[in-house]
Amino acid sequence: MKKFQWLSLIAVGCVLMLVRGQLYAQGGQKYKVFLDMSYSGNIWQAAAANGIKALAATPPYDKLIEFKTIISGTDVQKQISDIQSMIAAGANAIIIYPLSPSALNRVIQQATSRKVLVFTYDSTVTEPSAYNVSNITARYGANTAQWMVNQLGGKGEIIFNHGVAGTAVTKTYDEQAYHIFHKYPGIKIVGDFYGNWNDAISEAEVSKILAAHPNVDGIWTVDGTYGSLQAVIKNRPNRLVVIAGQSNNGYRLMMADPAMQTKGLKGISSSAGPAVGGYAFKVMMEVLLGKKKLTGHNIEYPLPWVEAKDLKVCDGERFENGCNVFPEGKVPPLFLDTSLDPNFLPELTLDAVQTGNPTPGATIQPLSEVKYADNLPGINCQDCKAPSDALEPNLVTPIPVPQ
Amino acid sequence: MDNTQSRTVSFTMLAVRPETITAVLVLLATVVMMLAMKALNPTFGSMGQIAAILTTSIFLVIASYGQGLVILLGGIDLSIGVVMSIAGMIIAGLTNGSNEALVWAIPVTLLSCFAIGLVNGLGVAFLKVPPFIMTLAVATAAFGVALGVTAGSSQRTVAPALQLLMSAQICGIPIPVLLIVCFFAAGSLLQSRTAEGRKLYAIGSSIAAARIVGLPIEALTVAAYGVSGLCASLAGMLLAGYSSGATLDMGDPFLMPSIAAVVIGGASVTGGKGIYFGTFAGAIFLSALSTIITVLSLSQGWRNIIQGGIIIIALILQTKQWYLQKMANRRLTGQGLANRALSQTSKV
Amino acid sequence: MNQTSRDRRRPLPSSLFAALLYVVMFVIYSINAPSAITLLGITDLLNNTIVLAIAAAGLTLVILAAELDLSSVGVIAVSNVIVATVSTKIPAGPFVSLLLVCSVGLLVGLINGWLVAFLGLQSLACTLGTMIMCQGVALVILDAPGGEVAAFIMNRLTDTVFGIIPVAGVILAAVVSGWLLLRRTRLGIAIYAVGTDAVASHLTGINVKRTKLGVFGLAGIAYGLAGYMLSAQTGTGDPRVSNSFLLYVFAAVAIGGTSLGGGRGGVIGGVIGAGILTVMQKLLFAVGVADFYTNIFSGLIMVVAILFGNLSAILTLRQRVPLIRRPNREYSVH
Amino acid sequence: MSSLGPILQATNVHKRYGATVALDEVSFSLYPGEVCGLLGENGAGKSTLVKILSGIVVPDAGQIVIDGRAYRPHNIIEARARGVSTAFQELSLIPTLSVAANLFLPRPKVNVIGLVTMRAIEEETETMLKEYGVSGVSPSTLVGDLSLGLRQRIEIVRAMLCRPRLLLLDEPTAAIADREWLFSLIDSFLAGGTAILYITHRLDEVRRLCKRCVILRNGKKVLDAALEGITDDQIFTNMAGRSVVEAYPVRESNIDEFAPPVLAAHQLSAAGVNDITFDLRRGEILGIAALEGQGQSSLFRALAGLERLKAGSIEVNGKPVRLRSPHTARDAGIVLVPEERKSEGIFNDLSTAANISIPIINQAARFNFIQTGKERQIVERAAALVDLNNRFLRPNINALSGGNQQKTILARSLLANAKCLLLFDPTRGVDVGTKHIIYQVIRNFAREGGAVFFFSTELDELVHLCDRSLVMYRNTIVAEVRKEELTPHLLLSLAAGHKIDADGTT
Repeated sequence: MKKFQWLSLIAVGCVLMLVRGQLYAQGGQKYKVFLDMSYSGNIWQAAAANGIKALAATPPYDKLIEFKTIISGTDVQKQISDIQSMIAAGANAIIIYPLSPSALNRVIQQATSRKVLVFTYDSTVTEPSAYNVSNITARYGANTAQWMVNQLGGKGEIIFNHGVAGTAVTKTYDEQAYHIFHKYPGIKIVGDFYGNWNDAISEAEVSKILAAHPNVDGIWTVDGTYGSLQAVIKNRPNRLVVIAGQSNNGYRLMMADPAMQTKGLKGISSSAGPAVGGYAFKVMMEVLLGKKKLTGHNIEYPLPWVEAKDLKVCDGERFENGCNVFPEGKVPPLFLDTSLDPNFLPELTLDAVQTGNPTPGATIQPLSEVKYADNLPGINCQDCKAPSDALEPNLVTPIPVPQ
Repeated sequence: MDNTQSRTVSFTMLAVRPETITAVLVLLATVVMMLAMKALNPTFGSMGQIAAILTTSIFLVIASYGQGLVILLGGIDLSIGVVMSIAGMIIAGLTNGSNEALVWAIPVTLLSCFAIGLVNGLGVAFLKVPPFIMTLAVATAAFGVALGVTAGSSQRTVAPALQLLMSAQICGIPIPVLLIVCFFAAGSLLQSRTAEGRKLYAIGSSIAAARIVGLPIEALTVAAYGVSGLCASLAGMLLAGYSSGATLDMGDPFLMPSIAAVVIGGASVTGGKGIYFGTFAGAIFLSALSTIITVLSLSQGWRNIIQGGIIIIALILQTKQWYLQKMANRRLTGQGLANRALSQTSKV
Repeated sequence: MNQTSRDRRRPLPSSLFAALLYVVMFVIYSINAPSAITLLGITDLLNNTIVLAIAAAGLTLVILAAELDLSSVGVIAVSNVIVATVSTKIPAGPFVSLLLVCSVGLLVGLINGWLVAFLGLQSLACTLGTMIMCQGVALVILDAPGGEVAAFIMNRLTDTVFGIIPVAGVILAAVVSGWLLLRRTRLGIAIYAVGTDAVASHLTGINVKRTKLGVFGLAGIAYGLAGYMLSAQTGTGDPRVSNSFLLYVFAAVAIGGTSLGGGRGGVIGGVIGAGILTVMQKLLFAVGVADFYTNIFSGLIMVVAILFGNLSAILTLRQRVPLIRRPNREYSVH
Repeated sequence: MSSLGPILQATNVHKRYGATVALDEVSFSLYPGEVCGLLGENGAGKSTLVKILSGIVVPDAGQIVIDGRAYRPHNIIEARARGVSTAFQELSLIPTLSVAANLFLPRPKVNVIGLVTMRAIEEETETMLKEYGVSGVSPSTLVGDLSLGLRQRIEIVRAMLCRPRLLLLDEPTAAIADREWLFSLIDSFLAGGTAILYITHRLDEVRRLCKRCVILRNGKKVLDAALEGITDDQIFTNMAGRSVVEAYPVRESNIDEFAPPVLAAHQLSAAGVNDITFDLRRGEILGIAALEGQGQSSLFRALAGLERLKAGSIEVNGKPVRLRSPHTARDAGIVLVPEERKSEGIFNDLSTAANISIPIINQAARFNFIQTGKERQIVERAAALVDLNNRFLRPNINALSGGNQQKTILARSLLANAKCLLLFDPTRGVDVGTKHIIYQVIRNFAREGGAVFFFSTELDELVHLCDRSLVMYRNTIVAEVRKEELTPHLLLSLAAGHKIDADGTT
């Protein structure tokens, strides 16, 4: 008895799938564009993907392309398999958040050799036939570390919040930051942990370290900045820290808060912004539509760099006339303000990056010239040389080592 | 009539349940570990740090209770991580920064996660899908749904009261610590002192016998998974309050530890054994361990190696303790030696 | 252990039902994606399947002996980084690194086996420990994705022989036939015996401890191989193999009809299970399921697959002698 | 036979577990071609001795000599190499392996490349089974699909296969009803000069087979003598350390003829049984006689609500009931004492007390919280009914002997205010003392108006305890024998399927 129910259930399922399949097959003569995102479910990935989705649905793109999102999770193999499927499905362009700088090279070659346009955002691949759009080359590690050193006057105890162990990004930034910090004998790294770009973990770990090292003066983070700062505020409300990190709205508000500043909070809001996804997508579309010719395959998305003095609260749905942080309660504290980018992505509003819906009335604006990025061997190219000063800051001027 | 009457029988070891011994040993191990750390690094182990360890252990302490109940039935719940995340998303989404909303938001969150648990339970109890697959599948699907609804990250703020709850103190004691104490008391009472708890042990011990005795196997199975869902959602809400924001991946780091805590606490994955005190000890042990790992300034690789090593050592100590306990049981009576000798040879 | 018998009242091998399901899924897939039945399509599919399949094959052995093993992910990570660091540096790299990963896998397996069989630890917990340690080792060897895998491994193993048979297919065939042999050896029979009833096995004179040790060892080797094949796929080293992979290895075994309580099932089932999970991705993509719907359907398909496998049991339980059911296994994680 | 040297000579064999002395300086010898009975209550050390001889347990002290050479095996293989093989009480067969595979474990024949050739060993099995008179078993069936009795036969055959010098049979007839099969095998074996150590609880078997018997008590050898010249009473006294007469309790049946039957089945059919009709009245003890695998266990499971009915109906107190689950059966007052004590009877991880109180635990709880005191009262009252010493209530049940475990299960059944007990071979593998108690429990239960449905592999029990006995053959009831006509011989011949003229059968 039961078995028949099951069989019928399965049968029904199959039929449904077949039907769906047919529908899909009659896609029409648009460009097939795929977004292959990595493990969804964290704020950064969600915001980036939403930005891309919104742009894909914004005129004129909505008429030009047939857009599909695939979630490959954390499993490189699945990503490879998915990209193969996309090629098989006749993709014209694929925009990827790559899970590994080199594991995808083979399948990307398969794609590009079939004239499929392949772009990556934020993370990069070493495959030269793909285009990397990222600010991994913008020396986040060196610049923020140097900035902190300057704020600390070259001495103090700091906590070092790594990203995710075993990723290229973390390795690159760590190298740079360590390079700077070690220049200054006054700087002591009293605790370091892998916060996995996660605010909950960061908060937990920081409060544990604080308990052992009550006099910490600074925290260096890549992400999980808000959590790290929360830990300090909870454990040491009256003595805050110099901190470098992400662009969470709550974090920016605290940076701007005079009361906090008087308690010693000095913050820099930088790191990789989800807007890089949307930017990469627009570049890809312009190339796809023949509006742009690219001479290099590594494009740099400018590193966000916002200090307390630059902060200006917005009253609207978007970042206009220089405002760059939303008032409290409008967005959750963990919201990443760098999901929006008034210069490159005027099409996007708050709603767009939160829901992935296009902004009513908006149309795609053309991009200015792209900035090509440095080479970083093993990150965005294989047999290449990094610039000699790859570990040095290029946004802040170092203070002399105190005697 | 019993030929063993003549024998001297020692009850001393039986006064305490063997699981209790395990739990105590695990707690001891935790203390030893901390002291050793303190010896290496004097700044370690301040009151504040211990408070911090306890505070951050609350999520595991609560989540692993449900896991413990399920494992008691010889099952396993792989949906805990996802459910925690979902709970966080829901509570954030519903309260959206207002404390008033908590009044109804909390029940709603608990209910919806309870529902996920029920689905697990129904699949296991009635469709006879192995718990491993059922819970994995439900987790995958539920994650998908949540993703669809929330687009990955909650766009709302968690109610301030919830955040306060996780940060405030009452006369110097962090509220989470108090919560842990209450939860522990309630949890162990429910598991070890109630009739239904007793039935769970019976079912976990032998389903065949339980069926013949006429215990409500299916109902209790479903209930156990439901409770597991409840615990996960509670932990998830607290986690959201703690990190003042919710993401769909914030629960993942707690899945494996929740299982490890139960097993380190002396439960058997085949069911029928284990008390919450053990699981509790296991949870504390693990979060203390993670702190120690943090304090050691090492590359993540070495941290993992040490962490894994310590877990294994803890387990070895535990089995040694089981061995002691076996001897005690033997001392009780010479009877059943045969199956004992056998079970030993086969177990080891 | 159907192969020891040609008896009619025996439940059909549930791997058979899994195979049936696989065929159904593949047909739907190929209807929607014509490229599926091209050589390239098949090669790709097999290449995607093989890592999971080999890992599942290893795990199946352990589960047949009524134990659990989480270390697969760790071993795969270690052997992946080993291949990525060694295979190009030394003469005959591909072969040396193959030996290396197999022996590393064997070593880890033996450690697991020793902990479980001789120290009596619960396999679930202590293999969790070894898994974490292995992941650590992988990170120590390679602290970020990188290194390179010998071109020979990358190209040969993912290619076809004589341009007709995918190498991955050949390797899978090798694994399966290896199992068909093992199944007929004394060890093979002992595995089933131990998995079914360790006490009775001991009474019959089977060396339970050594059997378990052997099982974990073999499983370790399989994981090592899986890591080797993964390197062939990715052509690089990556110390992070996600835990989601681990759960899928278990799912593959269960979907293949191997009872997680031990004693029933077989490696072939595990391989098919892996196939189902892999073709599932392709299928969902091909029929246009995208975005978060993929997760929802994956969950659904997993359950359906299990129920489908259960058919064999349901169909045959009726006429089986009721006393022989082993009910206390019904809910066990094993 | 003493003219020949002994095959086995054990001197001062000593084994202790923790503080418990399992075997205390036991010495004895076995001679070629003799069957020596090994008697003793559970826990007397019989099993330990068997395990030492078969190489599972290594003794702490003492030496054993076989054929003049020291004998100290560390596993079954070594033991077998010295010509010692064992048929274990807790059968050592693997349910998921075929009969053939089981017969040749642990080292089935392999071909040149180390592969086990199934077909070959199955053919060999075929002939073996014929040779040993085991019929109706295909070599390729899974042992799990066989009835308990058949499994026990396979176990015995396997022990005999390797033509041992010394054969250990531990409770070989526990599940076998027609014992002549075994006895004839043994006789044929003795011709070959093998020595057999025969462990049993059944005195008649000892009398039938053995010239000599060794009796253990509390790990000590208390008697080692030729059987003629020893009275049963002496034997029991030696076993129990006190005088027990294995007298069945005399009882005048007090069947309530007027009340509607407590349990009645009409043309009941389910998996493994068909067309069963009977009724069972208050105060009645209704026996079931059957050889193994005649459907009796299916019948019991059906009555206990464990099997779905295909046809027919069940009435309780005259009202038709649908027994969907054991739960509903219990509510109707029907309680099963199951066949497989280990897997279906006891809760391994629970204390004895918890094992007893589990079905009615809610009565001992207020607001669902168990009140220890109340539970203890209930449990101790029940324990008293089956004369289970309170000492055993606290420890884990698997520390108890089979006998005490069986008492526990009975106590549990009585607690669940049963109107009708389904007893499936309750005295299997249970020592004399316990048997005696179980008989009393049954009698008392019936006297107080309960009804008992009682299957036993020991026909004597049926003859002495029952008011009537049904006989099952080929999954259905073939005869009903009234108390006056009950004799073991009649029951056996009916159970074996012989049509009996007029007398007794209806």
